[in-house]
Amino acid sequence: MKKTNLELKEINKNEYIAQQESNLNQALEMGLSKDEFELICNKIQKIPNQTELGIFSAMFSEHCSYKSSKKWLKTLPTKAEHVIQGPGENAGVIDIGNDQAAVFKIESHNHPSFIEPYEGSATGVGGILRDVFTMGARPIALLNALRFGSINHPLTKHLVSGVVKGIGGYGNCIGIPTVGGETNFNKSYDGNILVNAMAVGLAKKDRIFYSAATGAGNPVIYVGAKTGRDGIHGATMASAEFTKSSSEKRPTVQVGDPFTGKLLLEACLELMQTDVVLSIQDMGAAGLTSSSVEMASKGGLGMHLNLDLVPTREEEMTSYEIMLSESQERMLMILKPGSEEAAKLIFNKWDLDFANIGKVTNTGRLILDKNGFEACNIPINPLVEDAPEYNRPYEIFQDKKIVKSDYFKSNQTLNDILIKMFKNPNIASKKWIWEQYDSSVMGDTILCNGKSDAAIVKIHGTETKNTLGKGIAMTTDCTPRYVKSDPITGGMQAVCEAARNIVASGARPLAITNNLNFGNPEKISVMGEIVGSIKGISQAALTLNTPIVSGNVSLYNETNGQGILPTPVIGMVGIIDEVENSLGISAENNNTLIILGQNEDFIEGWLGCSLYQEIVTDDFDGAPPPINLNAEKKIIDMMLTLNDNNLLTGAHDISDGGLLTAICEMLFENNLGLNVNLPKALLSSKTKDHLTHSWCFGENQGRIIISTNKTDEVVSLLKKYLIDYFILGSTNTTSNLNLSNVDTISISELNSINEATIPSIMD
Amino acid sequence: MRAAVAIFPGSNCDRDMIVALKKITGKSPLKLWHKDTEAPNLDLIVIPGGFSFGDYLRCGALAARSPIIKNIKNHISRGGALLGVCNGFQILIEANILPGSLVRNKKLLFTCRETTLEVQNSLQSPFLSSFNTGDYLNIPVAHNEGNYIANTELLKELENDGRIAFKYKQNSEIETDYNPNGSLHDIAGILSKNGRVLGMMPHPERSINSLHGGTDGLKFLTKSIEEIVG
Amino acid sequence: MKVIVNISLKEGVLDPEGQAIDNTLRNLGFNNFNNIRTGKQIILNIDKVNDNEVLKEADKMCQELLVNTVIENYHINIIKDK
Amino acid sequence: MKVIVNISLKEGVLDPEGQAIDNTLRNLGFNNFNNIRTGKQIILNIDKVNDNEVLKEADKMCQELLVNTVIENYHINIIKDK
Ligand SMILES: Nc1ncnc2c1ncn2[C@@H]1O[C@H](COP(=O)(O)OP(=O)(O)O)[C@@H](O)[C@H]1O
Ligand SMILES: [Mg+2]
Repeated sequence: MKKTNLELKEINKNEYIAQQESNLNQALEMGLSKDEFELICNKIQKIPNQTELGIFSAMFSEHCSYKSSKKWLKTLPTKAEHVIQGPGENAGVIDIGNDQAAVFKIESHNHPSFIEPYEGSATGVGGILRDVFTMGARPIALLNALRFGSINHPLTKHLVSGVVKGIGGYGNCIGIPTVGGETNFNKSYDGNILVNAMAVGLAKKDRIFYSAATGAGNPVIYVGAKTGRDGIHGATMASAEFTKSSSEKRPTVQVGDPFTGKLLLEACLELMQTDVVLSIQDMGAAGLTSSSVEMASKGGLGMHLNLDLVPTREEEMTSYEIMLSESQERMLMILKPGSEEAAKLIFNKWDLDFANIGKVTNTGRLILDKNGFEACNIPINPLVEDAPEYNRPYEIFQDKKIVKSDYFKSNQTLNDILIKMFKNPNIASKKWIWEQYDSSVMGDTILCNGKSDAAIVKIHGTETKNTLGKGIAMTTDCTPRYVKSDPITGGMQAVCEAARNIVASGARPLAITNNLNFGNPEKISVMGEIVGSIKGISQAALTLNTPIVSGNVSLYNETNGQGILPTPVIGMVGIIDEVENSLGISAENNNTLIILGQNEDFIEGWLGCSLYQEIVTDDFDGAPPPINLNAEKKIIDMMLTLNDNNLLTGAHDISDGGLLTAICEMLFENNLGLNVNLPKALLSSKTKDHLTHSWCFGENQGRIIISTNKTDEVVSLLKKYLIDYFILGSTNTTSNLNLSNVDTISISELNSINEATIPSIMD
Repeated sequence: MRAAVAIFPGSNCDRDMIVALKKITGKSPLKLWHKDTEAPNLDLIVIPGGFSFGDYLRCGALAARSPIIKNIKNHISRGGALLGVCNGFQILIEANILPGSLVRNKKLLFTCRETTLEVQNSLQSPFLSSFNTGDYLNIPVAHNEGNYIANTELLKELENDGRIAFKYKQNSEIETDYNPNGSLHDIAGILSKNGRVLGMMPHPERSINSLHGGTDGLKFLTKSIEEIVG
Repeated sequence: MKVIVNISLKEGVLDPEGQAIDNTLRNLGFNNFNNIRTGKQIILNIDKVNDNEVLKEADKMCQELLVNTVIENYHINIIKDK
Repeated sequence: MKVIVNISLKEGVLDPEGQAIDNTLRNLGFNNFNNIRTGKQIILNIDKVNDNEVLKEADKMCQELLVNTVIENYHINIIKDK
């Protein structure tokens, strides 16, 4: 084989310097720094050629190397008895009993979705699904956490419409129900929307597939769609800030093909029924580069591939293009030698390409041949182990200012505020969005979109005589306002709210996947947001015994120096033993509503950093409501006890918009009314009193409203476990929310507003 | 009961339909692959929902050119019963087994939700003979192209011959979007001339569970199968 | 030879996509237009010796697959290779 | 004046629809073809005095709505009224 690049020892110093300079420029264009370039030259003992540089730049990109966050990700709690696989694989795996495992992960596709909302979000869904089925799991549910700019921003409508169509376009077609998620609007996302997609799958506990390559000499197999010039250097793009000129640099975006995705899913799962797959890895960000490098490096081995054998869609693709293409719907596998023919038959049945493109080696090197030349020959270790890890300076800014309720000189009635709440797209019903998602395909969806705080999907095949079976509960959550004002509290809050959502649906929280979306980590304050929220997430996850098993980091979400609100999205998964016990948010007639985590003495609610503040003053500031982790744990355990005793008919946690907003949401579905039993101190208050407003709209944490028709039994348990509680009253059919003499509110009117807000913007 | 479910690349409600049929008959239906040209004598073939061939070109168009279609046509000429659900309905139309066209939903949005269907039973059809005209069923839809269109003559013919099986039902006078896709005459499903082929957009197999989607789909499928077996 | 098949909805068949584009264009401030219709194009190369054969082959493709003749019209253009 | 906007995917952008049609055509026994790509057409009338203005208006429509210029190319044809 002819060498195409210069080995250090073969050339003299001048030549070396000249060559190095020209390649350094190339390296800088690819997003590497000068230091990184020099490190590479040293480690591989030669000047890298274009293909090799491309491979390094992809592997060293923020997206693949986690260079800014790695130091801190390591501090996340990742272990528990029920964890089978923590971070480091394509997805996390937890034990859910009956020899079954739940496999799940969340991933961002923020930048591509801004450039091309339909394809960007569609390929985001496709990518996260591959992460899950690559591990041998059949995906059973999808969720998505979306953040858009101000609803008045000229691009927002177009982005919402495209992203929602794209998510549905992929999920609906591949036939996996989209059962939950969240959508928020804030001007900080005007130039950087967030599209985080989460997938949950189901596998047999002893049939999990991993990515570490095994056995020198074993065949390396490429399957799926052909490689084209799609999204070359997407991983680097995902790690760069948007500027005015980036519209020109836009590489071709990837186009997803959910149909091929479906074929790939079925073909892979069919092959995995046999015992021939030794390791498997999807081609996600940085395509063939990161898949081959990660497989080899995890196995402590090397790989020798012939790029002429890679199925391509376009003519004359260079080795650089083949290695960096981000064409979708592709996988790399190591098979048992001798099994290739049988495996090929399966892929042919599904009309997919199947190519034996090389071998695993024990050289520890990545060697690539193209057109009879050696296009790349580099050691694998430096690509992974020497990838930079920065200890970036940071400062955790915590706003300590306490905004008291008398700060709000309100001249509005409770009804005025509620109307504003439900006219706000952050609170209003997202039905316009979720109706575009197929939520019932696969026939196992029990609760989804809007019906409950967490979605519940039945575990197929666990039906017995007594029950329809077990269910998996899942939710995504984050309140960026809180994280901005206090990253530590905000991080804790995201975990606690997710856990509350899970228990409010009747399930037990088990584990977390997280998507850390932030601005530019080179800014001390942004780095502080990252570190702070990781600290908060860690503390809460430890207390609740919900370890982090997978995740994703998306940095540089900035446009022209304007960063997004820090948005560490928590995806949480839980389990419910009998789906009959799952809980929705809607109350029935003659139910008693009781708040857990609040008592008669609670009068002044926390309005600092609340949605109320944002609605009344158009901004927010001050400390977010504090989190008491032990209290949260107590409420969560209490919920499980109450539900185990079959005492509940529904539940809803109190979050954005506070108590009154939550009550309305519980009454909407059945168009009910409630005479609210106000605490004595408020009985003679007025509808415009700031104290009343704080009680109604404060966002104090650790609270869940339950509905029950067994009030006495509930109360005696609450007393026994020393839980603060407050009985709100009993639902009736008047469709009026009465707060003694303070105010009367029409639930049906509010619900019409609630339903109309988003369609009136989008249609 | 000898039943089979026909599967195309991109079908995605095949498992759901198999679960439903098994729940009713106690045994798993046969699976037919789109390339199969041979099939045993069957009482019922179901073409399930999904995105056969990715919905590319026109929904159902590519599937309607699969080898199995000949087989399915033989089945109906022998008097076998045939049910096409959602994409299955689209395939039956593209294969010229049922008349008319299914085009993009009026709002141009995929729509997944509950609908109420009003049964129209005037033709002797095994799918409907256990129901009376005016009975209604709550069954969900989930589709992008369920907007049934036909020219005036065809519509008249369908109405006159009692070949409209289901119409989306308006639950209250104020309800304006009870028809999820804008289909003419609120048509949700139609029958062949002899009543033994039914194409419908709503998914009965997603309504077999009291906890989610209700059990009207189960009722419909159970009665249909009882009638088909005779 | 390069063949372009233009497929459009028959006159009288509702074109909801065209309608939606119409509305959006008007919302964007375009007003001097009317009669918007949408169509599809399928472009392919056919290896045949003469135009007539190419046309025949393309027409067969349209009849057998590409066009739903119940609601669609089509028109085939042949572009000569240079 | 009648304006026809032809919209096609940029060179190199995956065209899964074209691919699926390709397969089915082959299964139906068509073999003498290759390079299948799909595109869209939008046809409308624009009321303007001269070609140039019509072209300008149509181009603006393409840029603002009709075309996804990230992945699509377009071409505008003007057909004179008779
Ligand atoms: N915020 C995080 N918390 C925990 N684990 C993380 C986080 N971000 C990434 N990881 C883990 O790092 C690994 C690489 O993730 P990623 O680069 O997103 O994979 P992919 O190649 O599928 O894009 C995965 O195992 C993932 O779970
Ligand atoms: Mg992966």
